[in-house]
Amino acid sequence: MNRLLKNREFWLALAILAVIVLVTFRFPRFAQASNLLTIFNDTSILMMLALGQMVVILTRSIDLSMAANLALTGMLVAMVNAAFPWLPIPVLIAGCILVGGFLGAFNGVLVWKLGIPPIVVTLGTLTIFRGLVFVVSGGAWVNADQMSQDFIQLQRGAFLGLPILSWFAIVVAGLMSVLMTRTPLGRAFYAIGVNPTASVYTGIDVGRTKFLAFVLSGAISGLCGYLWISRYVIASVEVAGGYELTIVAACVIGGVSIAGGIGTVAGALLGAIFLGVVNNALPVIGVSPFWQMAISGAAILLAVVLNARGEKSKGRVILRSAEGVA
Amino acid sequence: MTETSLHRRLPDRLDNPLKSGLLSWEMLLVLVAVAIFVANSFASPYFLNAWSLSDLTFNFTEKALIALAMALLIIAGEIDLSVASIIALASTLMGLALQFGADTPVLVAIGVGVGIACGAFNGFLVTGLKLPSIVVTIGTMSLFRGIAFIILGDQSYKGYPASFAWFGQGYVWWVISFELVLFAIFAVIYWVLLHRTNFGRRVFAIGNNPVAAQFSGVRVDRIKFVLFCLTGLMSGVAAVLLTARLGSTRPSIAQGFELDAITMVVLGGVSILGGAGSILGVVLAALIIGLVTFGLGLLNVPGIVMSIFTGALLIVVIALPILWTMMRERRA
Amino acid sequence: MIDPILTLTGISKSFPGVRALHEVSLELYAGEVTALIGENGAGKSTLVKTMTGIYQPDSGEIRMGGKVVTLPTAHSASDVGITAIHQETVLFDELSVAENIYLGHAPKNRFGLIDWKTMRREAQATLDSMAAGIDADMPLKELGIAKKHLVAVARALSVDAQVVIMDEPTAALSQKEIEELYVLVDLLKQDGKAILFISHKFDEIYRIADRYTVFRDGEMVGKGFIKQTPQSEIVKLMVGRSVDQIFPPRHAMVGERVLDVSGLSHPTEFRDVSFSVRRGEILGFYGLVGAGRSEVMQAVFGLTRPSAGTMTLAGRPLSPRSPADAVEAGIVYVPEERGKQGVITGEPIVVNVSLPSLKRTSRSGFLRMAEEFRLARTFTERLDLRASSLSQNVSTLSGGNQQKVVIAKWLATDPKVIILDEPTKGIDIGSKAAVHEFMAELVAQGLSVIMVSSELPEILGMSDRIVVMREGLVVETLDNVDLAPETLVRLAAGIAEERAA
Amino acid sequence: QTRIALVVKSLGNGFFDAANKGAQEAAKELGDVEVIYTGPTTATAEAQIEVVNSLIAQQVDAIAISANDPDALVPVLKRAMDRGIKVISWDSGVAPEGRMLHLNPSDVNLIGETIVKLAADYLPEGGDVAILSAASTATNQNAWIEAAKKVIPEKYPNINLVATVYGDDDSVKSTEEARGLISAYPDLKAIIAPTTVGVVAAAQVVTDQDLIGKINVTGLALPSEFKQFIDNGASQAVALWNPIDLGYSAVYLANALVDGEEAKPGATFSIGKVGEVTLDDTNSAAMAAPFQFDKSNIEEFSKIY
Ligand SMILES: Nc1ncnc2c1ncn2[C@@H]1O[C@H](COP(=O)(O)OP(=O)(O)OP(=O)(O)O)[C@@H](O)[C@H]1O
Ligand SMILES: Nc1ncnc2c1ncn2[C@@H]1O[C@H](COP(=O)(O)OP(=O)(O)OP(=O)(O)O)[C@@H](O)[C@H]1O
Ligand SMILES: [Mg+2]
Ligand SMILES: [Mg+2]
Repeated sequence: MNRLLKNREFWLALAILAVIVLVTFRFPRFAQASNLLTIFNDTSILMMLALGQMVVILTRSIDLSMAANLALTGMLVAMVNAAFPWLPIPVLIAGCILVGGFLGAFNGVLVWKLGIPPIVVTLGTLTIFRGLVFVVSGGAWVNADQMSQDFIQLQRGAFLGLPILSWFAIVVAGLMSVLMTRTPLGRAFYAIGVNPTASVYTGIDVGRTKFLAFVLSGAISGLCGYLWISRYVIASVEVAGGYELTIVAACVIGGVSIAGGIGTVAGALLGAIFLGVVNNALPVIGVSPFWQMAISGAAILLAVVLNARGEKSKGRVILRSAEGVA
Repeated sequence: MTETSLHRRLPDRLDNPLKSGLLSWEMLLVLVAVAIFVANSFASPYFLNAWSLSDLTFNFTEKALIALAMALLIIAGEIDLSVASIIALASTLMGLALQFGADTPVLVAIGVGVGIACGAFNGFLVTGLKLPSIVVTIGTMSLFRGIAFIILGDQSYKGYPASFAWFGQGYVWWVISFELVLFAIFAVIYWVLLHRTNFGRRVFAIGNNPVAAQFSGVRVDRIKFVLFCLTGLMSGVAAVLLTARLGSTRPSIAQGFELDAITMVVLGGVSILGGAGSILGVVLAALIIGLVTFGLGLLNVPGIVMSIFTGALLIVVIALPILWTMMRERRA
Repeated sequence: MIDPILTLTGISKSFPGVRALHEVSLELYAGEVTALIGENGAGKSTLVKTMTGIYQPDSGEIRMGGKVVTLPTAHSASDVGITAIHQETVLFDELSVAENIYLGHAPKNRFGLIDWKTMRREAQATLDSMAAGIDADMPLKELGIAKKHLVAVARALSVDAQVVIMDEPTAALSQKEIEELYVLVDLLKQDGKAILFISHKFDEIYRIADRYTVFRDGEMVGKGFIKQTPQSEIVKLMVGRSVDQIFPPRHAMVGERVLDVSGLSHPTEFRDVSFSVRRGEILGFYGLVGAGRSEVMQAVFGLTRPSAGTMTLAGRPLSPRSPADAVEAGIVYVPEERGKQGVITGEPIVVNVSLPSLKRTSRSGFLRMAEEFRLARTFTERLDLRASSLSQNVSTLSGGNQQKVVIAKWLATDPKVIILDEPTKGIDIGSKAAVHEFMAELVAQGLSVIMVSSELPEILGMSDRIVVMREGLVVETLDNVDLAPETLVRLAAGIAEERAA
Repeated sequence: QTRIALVVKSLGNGFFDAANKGAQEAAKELGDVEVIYTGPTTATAEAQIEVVNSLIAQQVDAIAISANDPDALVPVLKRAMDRGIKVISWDSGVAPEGRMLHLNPSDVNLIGETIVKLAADYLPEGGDVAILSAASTATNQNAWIEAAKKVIPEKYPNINLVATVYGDDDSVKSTEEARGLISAYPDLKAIIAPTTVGVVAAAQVVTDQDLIGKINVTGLALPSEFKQFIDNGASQAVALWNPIDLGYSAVYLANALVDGEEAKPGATFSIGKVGEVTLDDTNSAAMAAPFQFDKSNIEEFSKIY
């Protein structure tokens, strides 16, 4: 019980529940399973992106280029689909993951081999990737009528009552949680965030692990590139503009510490869902859409303050009587 | 110590400051700027024209004003992503005051005052509650602009008095705009502040090693707080200029300015890890970005293509010295 | 004679500006404990790191069971069967105890995934076998320093290794825990493991070691069987000169009380700490590493806010809210971690020295470089700083010279009380003497000095009075007249108390 | 040679690409006219100002702009006029002091009425409708919505306008807003989206949520982008003017000003194949009524624009 109360994810889940209950008072239809599933589906892409970002942040880095990576792979896959509509979608998805992973590897190499701070690297590649969207497309949009039906419909199909898009999120979340809790690589992401020096002593290659984190976030961005384009059925330079900070915000709300080493798959998912619920709940209870931005800003600040309270290191423990209660 | 010990005299410095100045980062930026200037003159017949050059400055002065204060903040090891949102809020509140009949001095006071208040809010969250600045300002970035949206919704404020519009559109002399003059003045002020005062010295110390700075009796939190206020102040000034230049206020004003300002700072040679950088570098970087954008604009190349160039410049410029030392070490 | 399991030959390792190891050799034998002995900075830990894949030697050869091995990473070392308890705690606060023990070599299930259940069970078994009294499920950050050290020991034991290296494993342990560690070492010996044991405590070495190897200034200067060698001989090998360190004579007149501290407490670090310092006095603070001396000093310096207690400086109440307040009041602190807390690396000497005195060197807030250079020169030359110019970057100075920069910085502020935390840690013998001489000069000028030190000779040689701390509490305050070193050691380690109980 | 800059809200938008087609056609007809097709990549006023600044420096002869903000561009366009550049706005206008004349794609009131009519025609019993607009700052959309609100009580009293939301001409935001409308107003019968980006997003949402037949999406849409939603029944009918003609006319008008014709209330300009327009007392002119697309003709027009 005590453990539970200390658990960030628990409190976040409670906060989300509170929002849902409050909204349901005003508007009973909100809590209907179908509506909640819709919110889940709407938030799927953000959830996956937040998971990718979480891994990077865990390693004391940040990836500001995720949205631009998404836009670039999205534009590429849309153009490929428009040009070769007969290419099977699984091939396209694999291509997206590869291209996204490659773009992430570019970030990762600069961080690993040259030791450039991740924020500078990804600030640079953010503008480069976005510029490339314009260059490869010549500035033209790819519209719904240019995309094949398979391309658009895949994520809209249902399986066991859930849209395929939701399944993508569920599978990615499942794989990520296995990766993060059950594999040496996943634990290495945590270890280098908690204590990079000690990680060297346990045989972890810090640079290489960071590199892999960027590859992972890139690959997820690439996958989301396809999902985003086929969801909103338009590929343009502006796709997901400014979304990089929303992704970081989801992580922050989900209790991922920007200083590295702290954060869980469940937390990142809940952070994304929180943003999804807030964005979805406001129009429903008749709050003017103009309030959305301020409310999510306040939510971020609140989350940061609360998480910091939980994280505050109490220093070293020297007095024996103080041991264990810190 | 004892009378017997013979002291060697320690010289102030060994190398000639002039020589190291010539090999500096700023010198490199000057060369880049000159090269772009020359290239532009050849590429477009319209470039070498007093009015063209004057118009050019409007494209970057507001961002560069923010970059000046942001440079100090980043040197001290913090960052502020909310600057563009501060502009939106300050502009909105100026517009609101205008509806109640405020005149130009009041409008300016409100713009600048709101800027400082927003900066102080950021500063309090970072230094008072010990929160990381990057996440704090991601939050206030939504909050400040969000408040502007709540106030203004889908409306806009316009009808600013002509005396106010002068700040963003007026010329002090011939082609020299007020914005440019103001930027020059602030650049000098910030140069003095950073490179010639105790305050600036402490900012560098904090950025280099915040722990050791605190252990040396530097009031780290107080200085960081002041830096956030200064960044807010400059955002407020930028809000006045931009509002005056646009002659109207929308909550979506100045979207994306924060990353442009940070890019200028980093390109100007300020270390994102803190502790190093110069105002001259930031001014030159602003100029370079302005020149490149405008030069490509004259050729009707879309601005986004130029962003590839800036992004690459950002990485290359930081990677080069690292590669250089790596190669030297390998040879050794 | 049996062959050694592990042989090192001709190992050299240099860091920029420091030759840490030069052509050293070492042999470890199965079922035997070899003690590695040497002064601070002799290169012991560096050798450990080259044996565990953390540093790559510049030259030399490592043989394991006769075969030459290369150890590019920490993994490869544990793969060939070498494991170590490192001197610094290299653990992960945010992770659980079990994971700290198994990170990097966690048990896996048949799908190749980490098997948490087995991991927890085995971690708990290891901890219980050491009678550590630690729950493997706890987050590490909730443990105190002694227990953390036990986790580090458990981590080393969790690797199935032929060679176990222990780099000052007892430094932070209480006597009871130390006894348990001895039992463990015996068990390992019986298992046929080769053990390398590094310690500065001779009683310990004579108790458990079979062989010894002595390092001095990065070179192997002697080895043999411990039972056949008297302590004095080993010490002579260690320091390369006669044992008695020369401390400067003291001419200071001890005067009135300058700083009074009473009942100072902190929720987790220390409780009810009281002491006072007089004019012209050196007050020594002795204790084992982790006794909380630094924390007390940092509270006096305004870095942390105590939860209770009062302080008075020269009769006036003192409650600094920040180091800046303390400096203004006349208390300065030379921290233990020079690189992190003392000097601002990346800035030149002059900037470091003038930083707390900017108010005096500037005119209405504007810098005057000439004044800064004058100030810096005055004080650095007094300390006989070795540097090429005042614009030299402090990061390029040696440890001892960095220490001088820190002290110069503070002397320039004209303080009343100067606190020195481990002032000679990691400093070569020559500089050490200089620092000691300088301390004597400071008190002669009427300053009060508080010196935190873990080195017995230093404490005994320099202090007028000595405060002994253990586990966040003051155990005793003694006048330094005819004190036996054993008394201090017992007090610090809590042996006397346990006997009485 | 006369150089006329056709400045659009953002590059890449199919509507503006079509307008450019018309503009180039006009340039060819007029001879000795060069059309510079340009615009920012983000649809913001600040970015558009930078574009206008560089056009001023290039000393183009005329600027024809579809503005992202009616007020924010005024100062810079004034400066352009001070430097002797002829400035007209088209599609999305700027305030009168920032341009010499404005070319409305159609009469504002007519558009307002048309978008309501498109919904009402398929709602004989009446019901709840909502509007999904572009950015809250978009001049033309705001004017149309005003006009629509005026016409509802007069001519369509049983239509109940429940909400107006803004999708910022961003497909994500538009999608989210459309979803919000659907869940907030369970009895919603129609979504009116007077923007080519919003209408596609809304139709996609209706398709995705299996609401075809329950909610009718209508508004202003580019036939080529929208054809599939007429085909699948998410929409019964949409309307739009001809963007090609719009670009064509803008170039003709700009050229006329460069040739010395004066823009004043009552002045008449002839625009090649399109015919002629007359300025009203705010110096605005309107082109033809919006053209309606439904199952019967969408196939044919989707091949043109
Ligand atoms: N990473 C490093 N970079 C530079 N110098 C180093 C580094 N590590 C150790 N040294 C230097 O190498 C020398 C040997 O240090 P080492 O830590 O091996 O000593 P030690 O014998 O373990 O001392 P102690 O008893 O204090 O633990 C010292 O002079 C130290 O300053
Ligand atoms: N709980 C802990 N976890 C990890 N490391 C610790 C802990 N407590 C102490 N240490 C380490 O032990 C060393 C000494 O601790 P501390 O400064 O508290 O003790 P002290 O009594 O002041 O000893 P000294 O100043 O002689 O080293 C420090 O380097 C610190 O990093
Ligand atoms: Mg050591
Ligand atoms: Mg200490």
